[in-house]
Amino acid sequence: MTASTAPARPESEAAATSPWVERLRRVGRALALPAGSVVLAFLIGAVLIALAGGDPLASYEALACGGFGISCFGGETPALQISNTIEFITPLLMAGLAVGVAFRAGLFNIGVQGQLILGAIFATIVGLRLASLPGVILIPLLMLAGVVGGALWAGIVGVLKAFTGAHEVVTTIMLNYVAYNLLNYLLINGPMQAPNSSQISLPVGQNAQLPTLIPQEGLFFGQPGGAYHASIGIFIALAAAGVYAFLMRRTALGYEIRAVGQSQRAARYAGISVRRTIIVTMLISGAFAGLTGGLMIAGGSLHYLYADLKFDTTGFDAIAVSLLGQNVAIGVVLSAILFGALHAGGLVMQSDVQISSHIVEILQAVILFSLAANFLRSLKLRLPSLGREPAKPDGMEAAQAALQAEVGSTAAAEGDGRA
Amino acid sequence: MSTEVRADRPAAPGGEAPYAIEMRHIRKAWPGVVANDDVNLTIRKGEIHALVGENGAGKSTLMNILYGLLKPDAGEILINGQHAHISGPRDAIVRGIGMVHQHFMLIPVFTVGENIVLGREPVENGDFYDRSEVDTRIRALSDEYGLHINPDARTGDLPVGLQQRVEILKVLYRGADILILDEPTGVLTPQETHDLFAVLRGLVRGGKTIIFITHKLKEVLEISDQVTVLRRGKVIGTVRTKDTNEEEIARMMVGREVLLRVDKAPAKPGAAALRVEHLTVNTEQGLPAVRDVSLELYAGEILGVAGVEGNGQSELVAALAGMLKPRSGRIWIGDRDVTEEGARHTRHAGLAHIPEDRRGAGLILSFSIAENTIFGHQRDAAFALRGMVLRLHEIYAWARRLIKQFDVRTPSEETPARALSGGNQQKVIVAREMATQPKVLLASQPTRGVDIGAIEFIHRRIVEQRDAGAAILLVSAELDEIRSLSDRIAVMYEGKIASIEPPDVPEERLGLLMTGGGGRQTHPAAS
Amino acid sequence: MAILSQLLQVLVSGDFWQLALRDGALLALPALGGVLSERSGVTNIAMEGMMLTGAFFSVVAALSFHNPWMAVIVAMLAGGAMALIHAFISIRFRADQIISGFAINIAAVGLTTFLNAKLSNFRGLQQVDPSGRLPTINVPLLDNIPFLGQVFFQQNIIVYVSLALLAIANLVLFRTRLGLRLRAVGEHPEAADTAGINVYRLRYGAVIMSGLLSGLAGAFLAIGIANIFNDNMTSGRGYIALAAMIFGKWTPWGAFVACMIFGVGDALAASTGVINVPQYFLQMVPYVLALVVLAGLVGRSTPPAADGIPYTPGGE
Amino acid sequence: MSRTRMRLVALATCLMLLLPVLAACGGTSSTSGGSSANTIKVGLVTDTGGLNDKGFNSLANQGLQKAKSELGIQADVTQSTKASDYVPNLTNFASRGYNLVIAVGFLMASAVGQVSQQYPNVKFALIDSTPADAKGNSVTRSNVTSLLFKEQEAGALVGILTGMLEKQGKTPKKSHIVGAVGGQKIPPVDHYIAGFQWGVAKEDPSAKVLVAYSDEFSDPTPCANKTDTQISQGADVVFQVAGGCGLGVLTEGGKKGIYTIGVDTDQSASDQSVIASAVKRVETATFDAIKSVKDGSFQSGTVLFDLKNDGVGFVKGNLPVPADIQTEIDSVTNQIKSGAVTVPDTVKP
Repeated sequence: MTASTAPARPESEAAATSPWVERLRRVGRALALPAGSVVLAFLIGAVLIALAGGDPLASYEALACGGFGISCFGGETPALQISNTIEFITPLLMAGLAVGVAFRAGLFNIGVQGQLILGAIFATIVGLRLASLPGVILIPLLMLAGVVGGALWAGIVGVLKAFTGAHEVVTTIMLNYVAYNLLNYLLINGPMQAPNSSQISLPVGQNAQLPTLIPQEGLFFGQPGGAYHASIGIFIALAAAGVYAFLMRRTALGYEIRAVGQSQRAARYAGISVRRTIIVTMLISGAFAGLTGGLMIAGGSLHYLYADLKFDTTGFDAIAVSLLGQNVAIGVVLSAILFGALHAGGLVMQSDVQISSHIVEILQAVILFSLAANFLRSLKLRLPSLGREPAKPDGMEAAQAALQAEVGSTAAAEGDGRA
Repeated sequence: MSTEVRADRPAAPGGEAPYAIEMRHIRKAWPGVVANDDVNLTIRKGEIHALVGENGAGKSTLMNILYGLLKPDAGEILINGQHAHISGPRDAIVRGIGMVHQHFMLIPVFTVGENIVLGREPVENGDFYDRSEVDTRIRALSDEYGLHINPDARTGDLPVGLQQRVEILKVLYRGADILILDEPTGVLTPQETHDLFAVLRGLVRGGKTIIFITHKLKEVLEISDQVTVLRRGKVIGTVRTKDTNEEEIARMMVGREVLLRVDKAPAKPGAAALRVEHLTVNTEQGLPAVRDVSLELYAGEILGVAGVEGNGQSELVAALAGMLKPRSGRIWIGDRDVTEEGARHTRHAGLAHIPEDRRGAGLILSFSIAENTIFGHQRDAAFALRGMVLRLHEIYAWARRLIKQFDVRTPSEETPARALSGGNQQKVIVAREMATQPKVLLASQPTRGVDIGAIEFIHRRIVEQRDAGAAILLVSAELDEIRSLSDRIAVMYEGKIASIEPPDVPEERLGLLMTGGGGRQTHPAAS
Repeated sequence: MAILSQLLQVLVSGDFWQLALRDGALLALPALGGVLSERSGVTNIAMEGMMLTGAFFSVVAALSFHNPWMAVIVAMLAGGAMALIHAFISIRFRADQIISGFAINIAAVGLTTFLNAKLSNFRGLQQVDPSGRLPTINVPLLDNIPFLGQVFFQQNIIVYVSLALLAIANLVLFRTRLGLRLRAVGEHPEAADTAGINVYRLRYGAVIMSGLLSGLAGAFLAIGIANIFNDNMTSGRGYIALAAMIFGKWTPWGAFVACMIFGVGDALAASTGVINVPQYFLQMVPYVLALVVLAGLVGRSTPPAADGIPYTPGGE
Repeated sequence: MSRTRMRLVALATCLMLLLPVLAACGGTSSTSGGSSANTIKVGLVTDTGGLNDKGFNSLANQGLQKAKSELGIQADVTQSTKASDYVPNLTNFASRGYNLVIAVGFLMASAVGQVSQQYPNVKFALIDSTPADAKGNSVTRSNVTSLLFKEQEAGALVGILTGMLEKQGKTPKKSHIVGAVGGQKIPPVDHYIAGFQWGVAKEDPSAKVLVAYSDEFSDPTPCANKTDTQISQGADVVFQVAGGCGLGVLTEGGKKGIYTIGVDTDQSASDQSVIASAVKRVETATFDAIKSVKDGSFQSGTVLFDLKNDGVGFVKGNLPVPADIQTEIDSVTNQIKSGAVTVPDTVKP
């Protein structure tokens, strides 16, 4: 409507800038808000800690120590803290990508936890059954099994969505509960329960475990090598992020996924099969989730399947990771690092300064609020360049785009900035 | 009942104030754009005042300010000579202002009655919606103004003309004295337009004041008493309709001489490029839309499809483009039967398609222009290795070429399509669809909502394509566009082709054909 | 066959349906909250967090006031406060409502766990004594009807409240002026705005209602059923309610039907000792059933047209 | 405009990177470790139940806090929020030279097995289990003490009470049907239930014991629901063995007018229906373990807590125990203490 009064952006601005500057600026624009949100959240968190009777500076020192291995004054070994953080980042990153790929197609996958469990089950089965195979064969097989398990579980969602229109939020939540019960069945007096135990399976053998970054024998940074659990799983996850970026930016499939996420009608116009794309997207999302499960079994510190996996929050934290990272590979990597570090740091914070690690959850929430609400926009009056870019995940613009089409606004970008 | 509605409005100051509305020094700016720049507008009581200007001239912004939807940065508004602070539509309604929006403010899933009374609902027993009272009131209102409608019909099921009637009733129901109509005729047939004008004249006789926003100059001359022209957010001037003519208003709007006719040589039709036999298509909801249509489209000609919106044109185009599966019948492009091929392969067979819904289908607004220039071709070998990995270098080069050739005004090929004006967005689509040198081009509402400069440009390109040997199917709600571009005109009515006419067919005959051959178009809900 | 007769035996027992109805009614409250919020155009996935907050504060209040009604009010206010944050961020700041809702859920876990430890010195809040518990009401005479009496007339007071609220909400939503306006705001906020309806006020109201209802559900869970607060005790019920809302196509009764499927599921899970099926397969039944029903019978659920889209006056 | 934005981005990025570094710079003067070198440092790692679990995590913490005030040790706690936190949390304390690291819960068996091997100089106490090796088999480590409880003995005593009441027709419904609701199916839970079954059967062989597991320790509703079902099957005494979840058993039982039995600690204040509690003195065990480190008497291997050393026991609730029943309980207690009878620790189907 009114926005149709806004003509195209003046060309002078464009003519002067080279594509590199433009690209850099875009990266900067994308990063400025999340970074600002984090800073803001820490300020609010400091107030909370002070109110709870803690010392914010000491708390944040402990948090930074646990998270990044810096400012460690409690006798912690920085390298060990970094190793722990890497261990936490790995599944968060992997699962964050799973959520992200679905968001890109306009699908809200709340079912990563269930898909991850299926992946872990499949991976454990392969790890135990084929234990005699050498690592170079077994580990890829185990990961593949995880991928298959996760993709299978998410594929059900995709097929139901594509052919019956069943809403993915409902189906993923339902399948989560089915997965929890399947896990219980297998591990509690079930076929996968370890003979002399309960609630857990046998661990997968050495051959099925991912090589760790630091050798398991000997002393490193004053600590036994076995204490460092960070494995090459982080490289698998980072490689997955690379694949994700490549898929989204450089492939026709990624192009089609993004198109479907923005407008199904437009996708049909372009000859894209919406059904097929939804199914394929869910398969990819589930594959990432299943790989997360595989990484949790082959990497990490526990190499067995455990029933408490149903209370594990990785699949849900991943939603926050993906949202914070705005479903872009680099964003998901950065926010997984942040969330992994916050989690690891929270544990140290509690042990060092006795500030409940649950303050970390409040910090995470404030970061998300601040990002979503774009509080920094209020600074816009003073700093006109800040906060113009809508801080909105790619996949969720579809509805807005549709609305804008309806009301005939042509200058939505300006509109968002104005709003 | 209308007395009750009027009761809570401040009493009009009597006859001494000659102006219904005075807007003084209105300014409204967005970052980087001044939509209204020191605008003064004066509307006399009881007149029909036309507000004209190109898309983006600031007409809608001005009227949204008057209606309280937008806050001006500066300026003041007087209504009936009194200063009015309008901070929302509620204030505007209380002061007797009503607005019929270009994009209807109707809720498709609500009944006609619910839409009309929304915001002023009669209630019983506390807060319960009183349906029988609603029916009574609407009947009374319909009788008073001769606007008949069934209050219990589902609004989304009505044809556009009737939806507009609902909008007008909505405004009248609120007891408006000053009616703003934003581009009301864009979606109407000549007959419906004619009827609308009769209604408007009746309203003015009954003491109402009307502001009429349009870009159709003929209508301005036909209906208005005064004309105010806006250009780039500024008032260019206000003239009495009697003292002006089409050319002058056009010049004021655009700021230069405008060619109102399209120059083209006579068509040299070749072989049939598109053949359709006994095509029957349902809407996505499964309702019959196209019924047993057969036609041949020849290389080197433009076949215009005229018709009231909702008579199957959209579905015909969608079926031809492979977006909708026909229920029966066959479609050939050249010798190739593409009936079952789907959009992707139909495109490969040589078909290009400028869709009617630019933002909803033709573009992905968040995608860059470069990405949009391969939309639909994303798996073509030229842009994707083995149809999988995008060749970004080629895509960017391609985009830069199209931007240059089609004069798309954009900072760079990486700019998101969202940031472009409507005209430039449309140019991106036109560029993409024409650049493949299609055998068949479906152009659906190719100039809707774009400025005059872009319209001229797009018309010229369509004729160029024809002269280069493409077969063009042009669907448009603008009869002028159809008549000036087409070599033949097909009229669609209720899913069938009622007739195929020469381009110089009288407008009256077209109108007649569009409404079923003679009688007024009637809809069950209208009785 | 033995299994079938065991199942039959369970299905004809009043206890089973009493339990199913209780848990169904519990879920119906946040689901109804979600319906109201989304009908007004604000996506709400925060019922889990609002419910958890309500549960926590109901116990805190019940322990200090020894009065369930005070506790219910406090719980509703707490849920409402969380909802207000969601509303403020979604409406005033036009935030992405999924992010905001998700943040509410995370914040609720952190906040309640943190405060629980703080207030109880790491022992967990105490149990609520009977003076602070929500009573079960046996409706005189009617509770003696065989079977039906037990199912419908020997329930916690909140069950009756929940069913009444469902009926009222249905009436308000589809029969009253307020409901018409609420739906208008969720379908086409501009149309509502241009008709002089205050879009923001209705949206705030609806979102806050979802908080009040979820808070009430939290109170029901904490001081009506469990009589205690445990960390994270809602254990995903808010998400189940979300699923029920979508399943029920954003209508109160539709959502209730879905809630009853899950209520029956809870009752089935409780009957694991009676029916000779591996416990965990029995517990899968409601979820598989919901999947099948959703895919086979319900099909596509289309949200209100403007659900999740922040409204800016003037069409931007 | 663009330049302003660039500068801002740069500024924000620098701030982000600098914050921790600044924090580090600000505090380099402080020395690592505690000020007094000879203070005993004890770290406690909870399982995912957390400190508010009203069960063994909470009890262990109480023992730790008692040790802090009475023995003057440094006491630090970390809560695990996921199972994957166990090893990092244990390592965190072990790597910093804590004298004793306490792990709470059966599910941490393999985590303790792993970390204790890497840190042979750090002492570990594992509650409810023995450490497990990489293959999941139970192992002994020279630096680990396993604090195990003979829950079945406490379960047996509440079982005796229940059986006697049933036999004498003093239960609310005189139904000869009783129930037990477990949390997860893990050994410590099953020990209680096995003892309970044994006790009931000993006194009232005709009585039936219904057993159900909720698979939940925090949400009380499933436990309340299971109780409901058991009541509808005729149970008039229900034994909760499900921690925080099981509190739902007690209130549900109270609501339905049956008797209930508490677990781990005296839960008679939780509800009027609680007629007794089978207790397991995790706080004492924790305290003792800390004390043994403090006074140098720490011994690896397994420490068993049973009736004899008052590590488990029977606590009366809100029902006055008739003299004859009390006599029977006392006599069975003595028999168990003397080893004359052995209570089974596996649940009969």
